[in-house]
Amino acid sequence: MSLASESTARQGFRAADLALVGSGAAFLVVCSLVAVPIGPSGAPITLQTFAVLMLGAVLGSRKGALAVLLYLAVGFAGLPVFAEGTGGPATFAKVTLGYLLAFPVGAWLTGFVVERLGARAGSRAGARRPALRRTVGLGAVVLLGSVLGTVVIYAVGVPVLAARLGMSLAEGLAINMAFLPVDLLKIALVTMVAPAVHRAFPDLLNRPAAMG
Amino acid sequence: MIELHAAGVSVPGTSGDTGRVLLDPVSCTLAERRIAVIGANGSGKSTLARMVNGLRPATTGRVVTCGLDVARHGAAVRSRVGFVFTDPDAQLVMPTALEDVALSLRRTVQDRAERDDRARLVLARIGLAEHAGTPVHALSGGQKQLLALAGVLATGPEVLVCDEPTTLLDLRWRRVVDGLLEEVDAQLLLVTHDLDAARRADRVLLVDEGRVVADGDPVATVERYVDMMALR
Amino acid sequence: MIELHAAGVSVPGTSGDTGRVLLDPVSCTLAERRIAVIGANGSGKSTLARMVNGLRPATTGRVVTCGLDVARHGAAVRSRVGFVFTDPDAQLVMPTALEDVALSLRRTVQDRAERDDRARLVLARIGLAEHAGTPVHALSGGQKQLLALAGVLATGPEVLVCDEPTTLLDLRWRRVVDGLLEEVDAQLLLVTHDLDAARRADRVLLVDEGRVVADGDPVATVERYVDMMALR
Amino acid sequence: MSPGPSLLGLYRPGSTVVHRAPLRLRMAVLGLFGVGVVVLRGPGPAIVAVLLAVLTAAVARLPLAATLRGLRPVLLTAAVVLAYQTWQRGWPVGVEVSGDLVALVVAGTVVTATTPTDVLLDGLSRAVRPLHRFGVPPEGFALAVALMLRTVPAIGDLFTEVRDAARARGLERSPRAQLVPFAVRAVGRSRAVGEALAARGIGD
Ligand SMILES: Nc1ncnc2c1ncn2[C@@H]1O[C@H](COP(=O)(O)OP(=O)(O)OP(=O)(O)O)[C@@H](O)[C@H]1O
Ligand SMILES: Nc1ncnc2c1ncn2[C@@H]1O[C@H](COP(=O)(O)OP(=O)(O)OP(=O)(O)O)[C@@H](O)[C@H]1O
Ligand SMILES: O=C(O)CCCC[C@@H]1SC[C@@H]2NC(=O)N[C@@H]21
Ligand SMILES: [Mg+2]
Ligand SMILES: [Mg+2]
Repeated sequence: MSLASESTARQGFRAADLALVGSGAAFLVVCSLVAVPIGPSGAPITLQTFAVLMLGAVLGSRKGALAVLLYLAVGFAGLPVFAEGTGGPATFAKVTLGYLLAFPVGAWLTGFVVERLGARAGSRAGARRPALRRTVGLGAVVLLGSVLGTVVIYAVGVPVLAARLGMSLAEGLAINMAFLPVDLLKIALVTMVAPAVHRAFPDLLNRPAAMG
Repeated sequence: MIELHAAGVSVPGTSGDTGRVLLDPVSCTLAERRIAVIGANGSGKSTLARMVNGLRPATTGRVVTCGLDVARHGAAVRSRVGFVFTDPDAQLVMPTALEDVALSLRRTVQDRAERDDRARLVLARIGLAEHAGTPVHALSGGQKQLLALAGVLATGPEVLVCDEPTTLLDLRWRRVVDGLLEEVDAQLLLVTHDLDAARRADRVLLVDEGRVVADGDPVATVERYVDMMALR
Repeated sequence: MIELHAAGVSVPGTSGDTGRVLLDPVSCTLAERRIAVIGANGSGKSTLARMVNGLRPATTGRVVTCGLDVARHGAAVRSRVGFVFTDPDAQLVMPTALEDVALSLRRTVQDRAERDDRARLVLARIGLAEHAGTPVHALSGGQKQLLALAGVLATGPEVLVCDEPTTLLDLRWRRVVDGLLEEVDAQLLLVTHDLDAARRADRVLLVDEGRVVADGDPVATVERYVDMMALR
Repeated sequence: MSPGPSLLGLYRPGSTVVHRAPLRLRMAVLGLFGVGVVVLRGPGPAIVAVLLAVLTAAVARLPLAATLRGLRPVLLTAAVVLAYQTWQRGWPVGVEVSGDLVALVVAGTVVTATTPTDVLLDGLSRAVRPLHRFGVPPEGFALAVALMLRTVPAIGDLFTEVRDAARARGLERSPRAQLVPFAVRAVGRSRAVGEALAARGIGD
């Protein structure tokens, strides 16, 4: 294929990336609307991490992180897209600031793991394997990626939470424990859904990097 | 003006299978004002239509639209070729009707206020003036398709490709959209299952199983299609 | 058998506005084998169809389908009523064609290998045998619609509600689907803009602005609809 | 799900001194205030900070009821933290921590409420323009924001549709039968949007 036609294709991808990133951010917004306050620590249970991990696992590291950054940008700019209808510069004062700032990193890491290990699980070793086995392989990779993504979100979120509440790290961790069951459930859902999406769109991650 | 020089599309085989030809190489020069493309489901009509503006790049041969090689000048071609999809929902990308039309005008009209005024005019022309500020999401299917068409026409395209633009609409909206397409001041390539609309074209291409199997006089080609389908 | 007892649907007003009636209460017993529902866009056809299996619960009155009160036994009703949506994308649940059909068979066929074989048969009957492993989104619009229908028929429903199931189909597949619907061993409630199909039904309901304005003889009711639309 | 007023932003129009101050100044003061609150320890500064923040809010004429409603979760948190810390570490710590929390949020709310969202977004748009060099298309940010706003209600619709379809097939409560098609369709829709953008010559 000629160079020229490749450049056409790449320009097509720019618009495609833009659409995926914009829609991804919208998905995260919708998932933020679902918030259940638990205890008054100021950090509710939300579907945000589900969205963040999904974006990484489905869109890959770069687009996944960009979608989350877009979400943060409109949130800090004043649209009430964060948990419990908050937004704007006031967000910098939220006790959950650490979680929020870690979201793009979590999406990136999840996507990175899926990209690096998923290609192998999904195609090379699995080329001759039945679809189901291939999915199981990719499922394991998505599981690993989303566990790591969650750990990163905790790693930043918990210390900031503790600091904001004037507590020790141990106390912060204790508060965070309340999220663990739900967050594990979210990881399980991502593990179930993301591989199916890749089966439906086998070229989602294999596409050459665009916009660059 | 659309020129196809042995242009075809195939998808490479993934692990295991050998790939597929979606559209056999076809050569022709489409210069008529209204051209219809008909054919069975899955025959390759949409593939052909998308090849014209490079949305689906030809994998063999060459496509020249408005005098430009699509493979080399994709962006320039797309700025001269309007494309209307079957489902208007995905095609409307801005939150409100006015913004969506204004987005199309961005290239040609620099000044923001003037752009909004022009967009308002366009909306008025298609009878959606009062919906300027309406969220796109709240419009009906027919209104969305009109708006999609308006957004495309606002750019003054030389060629307009429509992939079954009225399939999802009811009688009334179908008439409205058909009427608008009738008047349009651009070369029209219309993919359609509506055989009456096809008969009104100047030239009809019949696609079957990835091949252009007939090309020419509307009435005769449509008849051939009907006969062909009756035999299956 | 579908019984409507003064069943209607309205949406409550949000802060400010007063709400809307989407479907005025209607009473009738639909026992004919083939019933068509026609009417303009936004008239309330889909609302009526969805009420039958409780997807859109009646807000007044009662709906009894297959002898079961829909409000009380929604899940049981839905397992006996097949529903085909206009937009096949909405209804195709699994990533590939074969998996989607197999999902429908899960209730009736326990063994996995047998299920896959049966699903392959279903695909063959609608001409999609070679697309068993194709990602659903890569199928053409018409192919998707066929697949959606096949998935529903595979469950062996007692009542089949189809909300404009042939909009994306070409002549031949429209005939195939019409044939499938003709043969199907279930009561059929068909929402359609295809007036020929409506004329072939045993009974036609005409919906306009949220009201069932005519109900009875197919040819007469269709004619009334055509006259009504011509005046607008 | 409707786009609803909830996405209209938290801006409260007005023409007070605070509203008229340049955005940069407001942001700078907010930043300094934040640093001050964190650096100055003890209950005294915390109380002063709260008073300062509330005073600014009053000068900016923020509507009391609406503002309190928005602050309710934070105030609740502050109250619990006050109680917990007083019990664990004594009242000075309790007052300091909860006071800092409230002061920062109120100050932030003042800036949020006095700055129209589109001004902030325009500012951001300009700020990311130099990223052009790294392949982020000019105007890409503004477009992505618009696309996001357009997609929020569409996602709600998509979810309803998918849930209905799953229920119509008798899959009443299967998360798999609801989430998988939802995700697949969301990606499919994004692709269609991407194609439409390309066809309209946007992003080229
Ligand atoms: N990426 C792909 N991989 C494999 N097959 C594909 C791919 N994209 C399209 N096809 C197949 O190519 C054929 C032509 O598709 P196309 O969309 O052009 O049909 P169409 O004539 O527009 O049909 P319809 O009237 O149903 O819209 C179909 O059989 C479709 O399944
Ligand atoms: N949740 C809702 N709130 C308010 N209005 C609604 C809601 N759902 C549907 N409607 C309105 O109810 C009316 C009837 O809708 P319905 O989908 O039943 O029409 P239809 O006859 O099926 O139209 P079409 O031919 O376009 O499919 C429409 O005007 C629609 O806009
Ligand atoms: O204020 C925000 O918008 C962010 C809220 C963060 C909530 C965190 S994310 C990890 C953990 N899991 C949850 O369900 N909630 C918390
Ligand atoms: Mg097509
Ligand atoms: Mg309908």
